[in-house]
Amino acid sequence: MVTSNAWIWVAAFFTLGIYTFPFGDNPVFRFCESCFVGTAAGYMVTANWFNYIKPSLTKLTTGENYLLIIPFIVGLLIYTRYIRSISWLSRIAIAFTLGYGSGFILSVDFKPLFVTQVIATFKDLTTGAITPIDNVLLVLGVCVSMIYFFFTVEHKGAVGAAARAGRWVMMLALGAAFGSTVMARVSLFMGRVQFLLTDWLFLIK
Amino acid sequence: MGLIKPGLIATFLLELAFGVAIVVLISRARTGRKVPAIRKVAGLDALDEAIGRATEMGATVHFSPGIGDVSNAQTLAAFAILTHVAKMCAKYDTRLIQTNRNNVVYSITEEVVKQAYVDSGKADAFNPDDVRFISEDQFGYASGVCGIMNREKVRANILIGAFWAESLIFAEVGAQVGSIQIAGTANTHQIPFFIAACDYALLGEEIYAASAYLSREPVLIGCLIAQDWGKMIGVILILVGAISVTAGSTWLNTLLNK
Amino acid sequence: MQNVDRRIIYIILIVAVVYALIKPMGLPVTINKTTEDAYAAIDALQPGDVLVMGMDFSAGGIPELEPAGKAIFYQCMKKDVKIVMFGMWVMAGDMAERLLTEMAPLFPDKVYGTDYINIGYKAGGAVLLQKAVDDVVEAALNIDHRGNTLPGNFPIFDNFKSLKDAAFWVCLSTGNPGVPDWIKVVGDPLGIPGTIDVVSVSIPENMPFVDSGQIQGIIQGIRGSAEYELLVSRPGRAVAGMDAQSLAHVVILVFIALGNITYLMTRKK
Amino acid sequence: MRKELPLAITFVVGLIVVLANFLAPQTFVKINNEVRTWFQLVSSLFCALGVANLTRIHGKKVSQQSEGWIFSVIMFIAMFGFMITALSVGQQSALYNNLYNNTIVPLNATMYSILMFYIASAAYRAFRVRSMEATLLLIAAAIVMLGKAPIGEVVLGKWVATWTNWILAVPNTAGMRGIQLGATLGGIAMALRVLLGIERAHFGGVGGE
Repeated sequence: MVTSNAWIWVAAFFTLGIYTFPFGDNPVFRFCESCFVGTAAGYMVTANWFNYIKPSLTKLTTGENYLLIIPFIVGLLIYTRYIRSISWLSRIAIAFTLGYGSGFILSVDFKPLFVTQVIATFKDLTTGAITPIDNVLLVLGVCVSMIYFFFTVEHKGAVGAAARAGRWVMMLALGAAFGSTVMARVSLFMGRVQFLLTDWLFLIK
Repeated sequence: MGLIKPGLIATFLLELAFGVAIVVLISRARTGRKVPAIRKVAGLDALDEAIGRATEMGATVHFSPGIGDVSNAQTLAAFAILTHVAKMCAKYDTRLIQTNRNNVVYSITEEVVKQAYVDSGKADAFNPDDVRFISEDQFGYASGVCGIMNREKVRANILIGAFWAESLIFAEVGAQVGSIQIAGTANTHQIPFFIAACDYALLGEEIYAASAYLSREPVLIGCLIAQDWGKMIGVILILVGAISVTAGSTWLNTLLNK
Repeated sequence: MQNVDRRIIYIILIVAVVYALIKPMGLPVTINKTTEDAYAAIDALQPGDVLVMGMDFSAGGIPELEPAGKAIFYQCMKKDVKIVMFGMWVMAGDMAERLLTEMAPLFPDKVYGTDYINIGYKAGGAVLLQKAVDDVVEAALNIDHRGNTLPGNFPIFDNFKSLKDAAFWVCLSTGNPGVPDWIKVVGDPLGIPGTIDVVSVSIPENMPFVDSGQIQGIIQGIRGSAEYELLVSRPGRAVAGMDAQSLAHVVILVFIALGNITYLMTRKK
Repeated sequence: MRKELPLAITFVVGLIVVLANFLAPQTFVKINNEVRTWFQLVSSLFCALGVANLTRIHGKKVSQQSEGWIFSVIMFIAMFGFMITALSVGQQSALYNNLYNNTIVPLNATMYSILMFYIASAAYRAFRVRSMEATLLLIAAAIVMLGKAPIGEVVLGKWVATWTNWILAVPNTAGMRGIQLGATLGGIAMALRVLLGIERAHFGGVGGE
């Protein structure tokens, strides 16, 4: 029993085609790779068109917001990069997005990602979540990890010892990250196998 | 202080102080006044070694700046390292393939590599077809790079910048084709894979230090010193805050939340 | 054994996963406190409250995130909590539509635009969130994923003008933009509680936010999804996959152990 | 003009955002709201750059019939095929949904899922008790793997889950927070450099002057 839905066969072909790659490069993979690059580029355009550009264009042409003409011009300037004589104009589009992007980072990153994280490390050193020394370990762990990243101080003596301890703490953290990622990657594969077995081959329900 | 939103006053002042420190330190570094030396990051020598080996084998060097855009600090650090790599490749007449995921980044790397060849007196050796845009889609890019590593005899694989899940795909495929690999990213969740699968891994901020070290650019050096100061203040705040809380006082929490 | 051909590892892994999916063993799944916290926070919502679901993932995140997304949808509909879905990722609208296609028919009395709505993807990353904090309909450019004009005649917008009117937020995330943006723009400044459902790879980096209380628990990847399915008493694809997970983990651990044993033995020689 | 205008635009736009977010008086909030809408539109207008670049690169390959040009032709068929179909039938049609769900979804998800193979072979190759650091990496990874998969608790008992939670809550939180605090400063420093025009690498050419 297999599905008679041609679309599912297409999806199954692409799935199996990509899976040939870990066993060696081959023309089937290369075919899938080309289809992937092509459809992804096409999707980028259509998704933006339907969800953003078209509705904005409507607002502009119906006169709801005439000011939108400015971002339309600025955004389209990016394409001047293909015309050598005026390619510098594309910098205006980049400058605008970068200005907004960097202003945004300066406005919203510092409090939650630095100040709040520092405050969250103000722990009562006499207790802990699981063992009684957890808070001491956490506070010292954060400090030594940061000390490892001192680049203008030589890693000698006390700083050197702290930096080495920092590397150990980070290795534990990175090991934990590796270990918990295994589950993520197996899930991805399972998702595809579940598709093949359920939707294509009807082997499981 | 009615001028600043309540709850953001301490944040604003700390950030402002950090900003002023950056500007002052950069201008000091620019005018050639004495600034602290930057310690060398392990793995930088390996860059020369890897390119050297690819040269001996008559093979190709691959460089990826990750998949971040130009507003990502890591991408800009990658540009500085790419300059160094491209100059080395130009010097030894080694083929360099540079791949990109972001369109704006692509237009810049093209200029960076070209300029490096010009600066090395090898303008003729620059091949524009070897600086490549692959795909805007994360995994579309990954599949394209996998293909290149298999088909173009890549034996030195340099991955520095902002990487996400594609990190391990590149690093593992690189290892399978027998490349020497040097990789670095500040994206914490991807560092373990570079450590596991590459010969040398730069941890987190080490990529900024590496770019400052290699380029000797006053802007990068001044910034790095300011960041060091910021971290020192962070460590001091944490220690003072933790001791206060243990003693039963939350004055620093209140102050920083003002 | 120091250098087994990698393709042998691949084949054994494939066999293990496929076998466990076809013939599950039914190993028990215990429920983590962080998942319970997330469940309890959503369970405390009142009928009529609005929960905002950030669909910030792409197709690759489906196996890990979708089961929990479905379970949360199920929990909310049972409790008469309304759901507004949108996202900063290009695939957001399509991901939400996938979820609705399967879940909506289970609740024939719940109506699109009254009890739930799919606003879809809008560009701008974190900026989109900031706009939605001021005015959701404007941030949506007056159009939903299905092409309807907003607010139109949809009653869901009667008491939900901006993200400030949300009672809770959930970010389903595979990466960036994602969790930090929700915390920076919605959670912290507005003081609206929220939780996150993240792919396993993002768990460690998000633990500091759980520790600091910036999020209410965390649904940890597919394991968290499986636990959430059990909490709403509706085991689905995530629970079904846990055995395959177990076998795959064992295979990898066995290879790591073999590698180390042979390494130590050759070193002794 | 070619240099100053972009730098001035970056500075003014960035400053508006910063002032709107930090200042208590609401003067800049309204301007910021408008600029925000523009930002979204400008960035979504960049979407066709991919198509333009691919057309340029692969067009050259096809016209020169260089190695693998036939795959470039396939790329073109896929790209324009998807675009034309989607734009003509709209996002709500069954055809669009089928096309999307059975091409992009499986390709994206499958390429992503290849990582299961790579994470296994990387773990096998790299996790050896070579040094103190490598051993710590291995121990943390092994415990977390056992703690995550249900079989760990079944075979080894409750302690695996407890220690997994401990590793995630204590050393992991410490290490990740340490890296993150530094990285945030790096990001802020970068943003400031861009805003003030000290950093110009994004306009081509590395570094400052």
